This record gives sequence, structure tokens and C-alpha cells, in this order.
Amino acid sequence: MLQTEQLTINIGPQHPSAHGGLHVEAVLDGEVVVDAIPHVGYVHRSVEKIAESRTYAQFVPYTARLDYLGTHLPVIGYVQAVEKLAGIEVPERAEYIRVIMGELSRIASHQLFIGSLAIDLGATTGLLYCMRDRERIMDMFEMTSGQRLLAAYMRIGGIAEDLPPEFLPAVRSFVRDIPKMIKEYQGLLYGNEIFQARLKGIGKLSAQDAIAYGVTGPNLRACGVSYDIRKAEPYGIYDRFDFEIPVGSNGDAWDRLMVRNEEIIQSGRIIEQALDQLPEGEIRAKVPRVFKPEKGKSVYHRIEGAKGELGYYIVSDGGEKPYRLHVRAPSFVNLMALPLVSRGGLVQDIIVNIATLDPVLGEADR
Amino acid sequence: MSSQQAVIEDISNTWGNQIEVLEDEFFAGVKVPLQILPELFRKIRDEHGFNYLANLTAVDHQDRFELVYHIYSIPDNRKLMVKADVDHDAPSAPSAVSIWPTADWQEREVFDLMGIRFEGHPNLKRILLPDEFEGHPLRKDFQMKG
Amino acid sequence: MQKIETLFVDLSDWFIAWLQSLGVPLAWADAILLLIQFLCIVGIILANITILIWLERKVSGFIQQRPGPNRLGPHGVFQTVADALKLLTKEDIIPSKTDRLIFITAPILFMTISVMLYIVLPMGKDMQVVDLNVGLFFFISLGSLTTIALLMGGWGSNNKWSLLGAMRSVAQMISYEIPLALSLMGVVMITGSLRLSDIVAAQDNVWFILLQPIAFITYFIAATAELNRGPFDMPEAEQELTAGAYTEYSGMRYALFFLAEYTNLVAVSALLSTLFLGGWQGPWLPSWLWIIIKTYLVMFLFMWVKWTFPRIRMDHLMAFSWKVLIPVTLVNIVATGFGLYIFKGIGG
Amino acid sequence: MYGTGLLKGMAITLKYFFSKKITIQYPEEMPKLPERFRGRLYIEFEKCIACGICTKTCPNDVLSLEDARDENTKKKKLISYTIDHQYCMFCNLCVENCPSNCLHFSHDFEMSRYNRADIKEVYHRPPEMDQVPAQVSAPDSGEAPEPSSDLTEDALKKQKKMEALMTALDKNPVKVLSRYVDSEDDAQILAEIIQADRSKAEKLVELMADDQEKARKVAVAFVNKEKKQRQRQTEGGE
Repeated sequence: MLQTEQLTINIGPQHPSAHGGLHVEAVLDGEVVVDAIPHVGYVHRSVEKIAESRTYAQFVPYTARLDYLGTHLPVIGYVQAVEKLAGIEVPERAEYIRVIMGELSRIASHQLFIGSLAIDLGATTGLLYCMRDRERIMDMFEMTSGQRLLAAYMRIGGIAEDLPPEFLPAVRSFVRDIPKMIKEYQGLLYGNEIFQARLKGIGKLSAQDAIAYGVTGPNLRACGVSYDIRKAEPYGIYDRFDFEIPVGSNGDAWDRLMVRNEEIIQSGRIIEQALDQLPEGEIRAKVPRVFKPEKGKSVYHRIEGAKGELGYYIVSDGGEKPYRLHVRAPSFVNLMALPLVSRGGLVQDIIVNIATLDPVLGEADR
Repeated sequence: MSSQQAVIEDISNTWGNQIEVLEDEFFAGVKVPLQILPELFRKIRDEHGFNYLANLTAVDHQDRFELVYHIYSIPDNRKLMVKADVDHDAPSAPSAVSIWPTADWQEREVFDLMGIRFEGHPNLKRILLPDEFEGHPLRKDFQMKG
Repeated sequence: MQKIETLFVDLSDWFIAWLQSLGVPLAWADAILLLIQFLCIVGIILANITILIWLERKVSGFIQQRPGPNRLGPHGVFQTVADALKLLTKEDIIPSKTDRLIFITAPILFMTISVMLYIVLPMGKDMQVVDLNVGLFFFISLGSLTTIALLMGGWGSNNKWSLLGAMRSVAQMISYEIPLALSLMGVVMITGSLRLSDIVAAQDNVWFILLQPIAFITYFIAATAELNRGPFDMPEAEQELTAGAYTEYSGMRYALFFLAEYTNLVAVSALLSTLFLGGWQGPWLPSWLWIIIKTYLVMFLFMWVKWTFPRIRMDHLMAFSWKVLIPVTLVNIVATGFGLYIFKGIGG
Repeated sequence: MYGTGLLKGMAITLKYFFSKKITIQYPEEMPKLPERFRGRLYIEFEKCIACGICTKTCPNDVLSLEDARDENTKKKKLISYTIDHQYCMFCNLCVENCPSNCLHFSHDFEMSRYNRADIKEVYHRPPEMDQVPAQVSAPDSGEAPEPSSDLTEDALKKQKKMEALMTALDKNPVKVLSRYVDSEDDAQILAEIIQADRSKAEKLVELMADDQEKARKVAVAFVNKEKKQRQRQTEGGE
């Protein structure tokens, strides 16, 4: 019998489609993948240790650096957790603006997902079209908070500054253009037979395995489990909007793409409803710059981040600084499913699986 | 499938005195001794349908470590918090990997940053820090040099 | 108009007459003319390559809504010169454990084969270096030699990844050789000869693209795979995974591989326009200008495909060739046969 | 049919091939920045009351200041203020919490420097601030802690710019100044001030070379002071 030996190659941390420093050690038998072991930790900044020496208000900009692609979502998660811990009431207008900003960040994150998936499969033009559409959201963030990506726009008790006058027309025109944008992605990418051939049936994940491995967010919904924290455990004012949760059928790379594509449309609907109901009023509750939550109180608050369930577990010892702050990062947990979906596939499918699980290593390594 | 309250009753009848029910306005939870963790987890997973371990972390209270588990049941979304104390000098705890595979990396992270060994974990190695790193940064007594 | 049309032909006649006047026997004069023509070809190739590299970057830029290089010179025209200078000045490393002889000759072999392809190509009305009566056969057989050069490059550099990459691209090129050759059989059957000038002559009333549309498409796809371009750029893609055959090369040697690839591209597009788009046939402009226009149109098609599609996976690529392209070309040949039989039958 | 998806994709790319290009050619065309854009942090030295809240609010210890007890007025006054731009996260916490709001973000985003020492910007208390309190000081940015003998590249560039502005000012002051003040006659008054007092001219020119906004503020301040003086003279005169 032909004597073959296994080959171990490293899809190194600097690989173009490594999403920020993921090192996958792939054990190959010819073209077939025997095992794919992800190694993380290359971008570890021990944010949780930093949190212990910063006051609650000072830590806000650090949370934007966790999932730097879903711009406002991690910051909203942290700020709501602290408000729950310290029992702070957020004015209506701030809640609505947070929903708008959160959903815009989700759309921007999903657009980058589609773009980076396209370039991982070789269609550089696909990436540039997605980045061009995402640029409109970046401009909106820039005009409201002054920063395109790492915008520390949320504050404990509300938001930093009110919306500039030119923001509302920009959002309305963007939301109106979403169907046209999706039709173009359909034409260029999804309709393309080569694209479908590279994604359909790749990296299958069953519903039980997904739940057992803690995979959440669009990756879980692609396996047919209709579980979205905005519906399951509504936080903020998400119970006032009606939107569906897109669900896939067989949990492969194609469904993970289609679920995110559908989510962009749903987020557009949420933004439209939020814009219609946007009340006037102040944008920030009276919160002292330094405040001390109750001793021994702890809270685990979780939101539906762009990559999955993003949770903050904060323990207070009565001081002005959090005693312990743990971030439950969806990318960190989703990556555990990478070996599961890659075993038995081909070498090129590892790239597809990494791209469709959409990990952000800044968040995974904290 | 039983409601949240029924789950806590069921747990407290089976273990009675060892259990201490925590009143927490956001999260229904129980404080349990370390040894009964595997049984408890298997019980709530099989009998009460808690199939999703969302978060597993540890808190260093200087005199003791405290393991915190946040467990949910998909899809009907009941939730339970389980806390367990681990003594500070030789911190070790039973691993939950055999019950929820998602615990694999989260336990490795707690071992890496906090230094709690998990018995029965398939490959307990550092996950975020380089292997030759000494010390566990998230411990209160870990002094940040410089 | 007539003057411009036969500009080059008159030039070569005048040159031979002038040599004879110097007392050089006819055989020697022809040999010198041949040498001059060869140098012209090399000149054409270099000019084409500089334009092509610039064109590729401009086309990909325009497709992606950006202007492409526009800093060096008007519209970035000197960009390729800058690239060439960069590659020239780059350090040219030959790794120690490589098989020196094969490592050095691989790019040279690749380049010579690509240049030799131009000998049979009709550049204009009876403007061919050599009008072989088996021109097309010569072209296809030489085209398959480039595979050997790639294998030499990959295997010679004694690096696990480049060997793997070379194996992959060799497998790809071999499996696309067959549909490449088969899809041309239709054209040959219609003209009844392998001589390229006959094929061009046979197209003066109707271009073969109209008679052989399927052959045009299959040849185009097979040629993209042959050139490692477009959706089939397997080795250049997963640089980390299979590292491609060129990994160990650097500096001028890598540039040679790069240039050979573009020479191949020009040669294949010139052949495509000769066989399917009527070569140098064209109403007003001189013949040699027509072939240039058609070749650049075909090359635009190659670039347009490259910058639109994602990469095909390795097993799909092989399956596509064996299970789709080859049956289609065979059916096409049978259909042409029937067509000819009926056509001959009616024509009497 | 199998190929329709491929053809539709090619149709889209062809459409964009002929469409308008949307990229900004950076050094020639400057990007259009919104009003709240956070570029480089700068301080208006004279408004600062050295309370130190900003140094405490900043998560990354970017800001630090030295202050001293003022002998006669017993109030704290600012000696020097350091902004270490390499650690700044642009989170706006300092700007929001500054009681006398003298910290702002300018629209200057070209913050790269050749050597690392230049990133740390140190503002010193200008001497004349002590004699005439109302006067405006010019922050000299790009101050390297150890005074290097020859001028750094930035200083050289600024030198050339200032000479150019100075010549322009001499040739046709009103046109140059009209860019800095609102109305035409303001520019006229400013031109007269410049003629009268050369030191003010150099200060204004230095500001123009360095930072447009501050130059505009300083110009307006000069004009208002001049108008007030003229008013007092006219009242005194009657």
C-alpha cells in the first residue's frame, strides 16, 4: 500500500485571512484535513487586568477595542452592564440612539464579513465594493462621534453628544439603499456559481454540536436554532421593535453567509422603526464622574453582538473601580468549533471556515 | 422542562443543607460545594434541559477563589447561576468539559490567567499567554512590573 | 493606404535587396533577415509586457472604482518601468540546497518557450517569421512545454511548499491541455489545414467565432487555466499553504518568470484572435494594426474575468476539466463533423 | 443555465469599469472632515486653570502638567503642559470633563513625526503671560525636550512658510488677512495694527504657519481689542 505520512503546516498568525493574528495548525493527509488546531493569544492585552485599575467611566474607550469591527456594540454592552449594576436610568432618546448606532455597527460588521469572505476566496473586487458601501456608515459614525471606528461615543448613563443635524438624512438614505446594495452583492457574489461551489456544504455544524460548543450569534442561527438575545432576553428597548430572526437550515458556510445577509435587512428595518419613534429630550442621565456601586454586587449582562453573545460579568467591591470584570467574547468561544467544522474538509476549506466563523482576534484574546 | 423556580427547588431537595440559594435581582443562582459540581451539572443538563453554558469565569477574593457558571437552556431561555468556592492555596476544581464541550477553552483561560487547575480536562495548557510565562496575571497578588 | 499596409513587407524586401547589393549571397541574407525578425519579436514582447502590466493594474483599478496607478508619469505610464527597475535592483538569492543547474535554467526555459511561440503567429498580411504548414500543432505542443519549466522551478528549489505548489499547477496545466487542443480541432476541421495563414484566409467572409462559439468559450477557459490566471490561480493564491512554484525565486529570476507569464498571455490571446476573430482581416486599418487591436481586446477579456471571479477549489477545477470541458469539446468536434458533412453535401 | 450567475457578475464589474472613480487622491485632495472630527489634541494655554481634572480622567495618562503657586494672587498657575500623543485614544473624556473647556481636538490628522521625541508635545508658559494677563500666547508645538542644535525638519518647513507669509503680508495685507477675520473693514483695522507693531505681525504670521484656527482667534482678538481702544479714545475725546 502506498506509504503516506501526515504533513503539518501552519496557517500562521500573519496569514492574510487570519482576521487579526489567528494561528491554525493544520494536520493534513494529502489534501484532506485531519485536524485544525487554532492557537490564540497573539493579541492578548489583558483588558480584564487593565479594567481593575480604571474607574467605570475610564474603561469605556477600552471596550471599543474588543470587537473593533462592531464599533458601538461592545461599548453599549459594557455601558448597559454598568448601568444595571449601579441602577442608573437612561433617558429615552439615548436608548433610541444606542439602538440606531448598535444596528448600524452590526450592518458594518456584516458588510466587512462579506467583504473579507470574498477576498479570502480570491474575489478582491468583492471586498472593495463592500468596503465602499461600509464607508457610508463610517462617515455617519465620524459625523456623530468624531471617530470612524473606535468611537467612544457611549457614556455611562447615555451618550456623549447629541446627533448632528446631517445625521438623520444620511441614515435614512442609507437604509433606503440597503435593498439595492444587497441586490448588487447577490449579482456579484452570491449568484456566482464558483462562489456557491466554494461555500455550499462546507463546514457543516449540527445544532446540538453548536449549542454544546457554545457557538452563538449568526453561526448558531445558521444551524437552524432560532436564538437571538434581542428576542430571547430583550435588553434596552429592543422589545419595542418588530423584526424577524433569520435562520439557516443546514449550518454550512453558505447558510452562515445567508443569515448575515438577511440580518443586514432586518437591522435596516429596526433602524427605520427607531428613527420614526426617535423622541426629543436629553441624552444623558446625571451621573457623577466617579461613582461607587454597592459592595459585593455583581451583574452578568449580555447583548447580541455582531459575532454572537457578548457578555460582561462585573463584580463590585464598593470602590470606584470594578473588582473583577470578565468579558464573555463570542469570537473566543466560536473558534472552538473550528476543528469541528474543518475535520474531513480540504485545505482550502479551512480558509472558508475561518472566514465564515468570523472571529475577531482582538475580542478573542482580550 | 420545568420553570426556573422548580429547578432550584429540585436542586435544594436533592442536596438540601449543602446548597445555599443566592438572592440576586438579575440572576437566580445557587452556591454549591465543589465536589457536587459534576453531578449537579449532569442533573440540570439532562433533567432540566440546561444545554448551554454561556459563561465560566473565576473571581479572586484574596482569601478564596470563586468559580462562577452562567448556564442557560436554549430555546426556552431559562437561566441559572452556579457559584462554587475554591480554596486559595491549592486551587483545583472538577472540569465540566465532559458535560459542556464549550467549557474546554474557558477553563483553559481560567487556568491560564487565574491558576485554577481543572481535574479531568483533556489538555489543560495555557491558551492566551505563552507557555513559558510564570505567574497568573488576574490574581490580585500578581504585581504588574513597570 | 496601400503603402502603410505592406510597410513591413516592403521593408524586408528592400533589406534583402540591399544585402544582395553588398554581395551577400541570398541564403545568408535570409538568415540575417530572420535574425532581425527575431529581434523585432523580442522588442514587440518587451513593449507588450510593459504596456500589459500597466494595463492590468489600470483595468483592475477601474473595475474597483479607483483610478489605478497615476503617480509616475501621466496616468502612471512609467509604473512598469519602476517595477522593472525595482526587480532589477533586488538581491537575487539562490538558496544553498537547491539544485543549482535546474534552478537557474527553469526561468530561462520558460521564457524561451514563450518567445518561441511567436514564430508561427501571423502578425499581419504575409508577415510571419516562418509560415509552418503545421503552425497550430507547433504552437500547442510548445505551449505544453511550459509545464516542464514550472516543474523544474518548483522541484529545483528543494522546498517542500514550492514542490507542492509546482505539483498542483502542473496537474492543473496537464488536465487543461486536453480541452485546449480538442477545442481547436473544430477550427482545423473547417479549414482543413494546420497552417495559420490558411486559417486566417478561410475567415475572410465569416469569422470562426460565429461557426464555433462553443470552441471559443472552451478554449478561453482552458487558456485561462493554462496561464494560471483568473479563477484558476491556484499556486499564487494560498501562498502560505502551497507557496507556489516561484517562492524561492527573487530579483531578476522571479521577474523572468513573471515576464514569461505575460508573454504567454500575449501569445495565447494573439492565437485566439487569429483562430476565432479573423486574425489580421479587417476593413480599413492596416492588417498588422487589426491583430494588435483584437489581441488587446481578448486580453481585456482575460483581465475582466480575473478581477471578477473568486478562486475555484482544486478538486472542482480538476472535475470541471475532466467531467465538463473534455466532453463538451468532443461533442463540439462531432457537431462540426456533421455540420461539415451536411455543408459539403449541399455544396456539392 | 450554469453560467448566468457568472455573466451577471461580469456585467456588474463592467458597469463599474466605466463608472466614476470614487477614491480621494490624498495629498492633492484633502478629505472632507465633519465638524466633530477628532484630530490632534491641543490646549488653549491661557484659559487653563491647572486643576488637573484632565490628567485624572485620561485612561492612558496622556496628559500631565506642572503648576506653581502664584505669589501675589495665591492662585495656581500653569507652568507647562505635556500631551503625549502616542498614548491618546481620542476618547474625548478630557475634553468633556475640563471645567474651563480649554482642551479641543483640531482637524489636523497628520500626526506622524520623524522621531519619537516629537510626539510628546510640551506647552511652556510664555513669559509675556505674566505681565499683561489678557495677552494671547503662542504655543510652540514640536518642542523637543533637549534643545537640539540645528532646527528639526518641521521647524525648517515652518520657517520657510513664515517668510512666504511675511512677504505676502507686506505686498497686500488686506487680501491675506481677510481670510482670518469676518469682514473687510476688520481686515483693514488688522492691517493698520500689523503696520504699527511689528512683534504682533510676527506672532500672527507664526500662528498662520502653525494652526489656522488659532490664527483666526488671535486675529479676531487683536481687532476687538483695537476697536475697544478706539472706542475709549473717541469717548475720552468727546
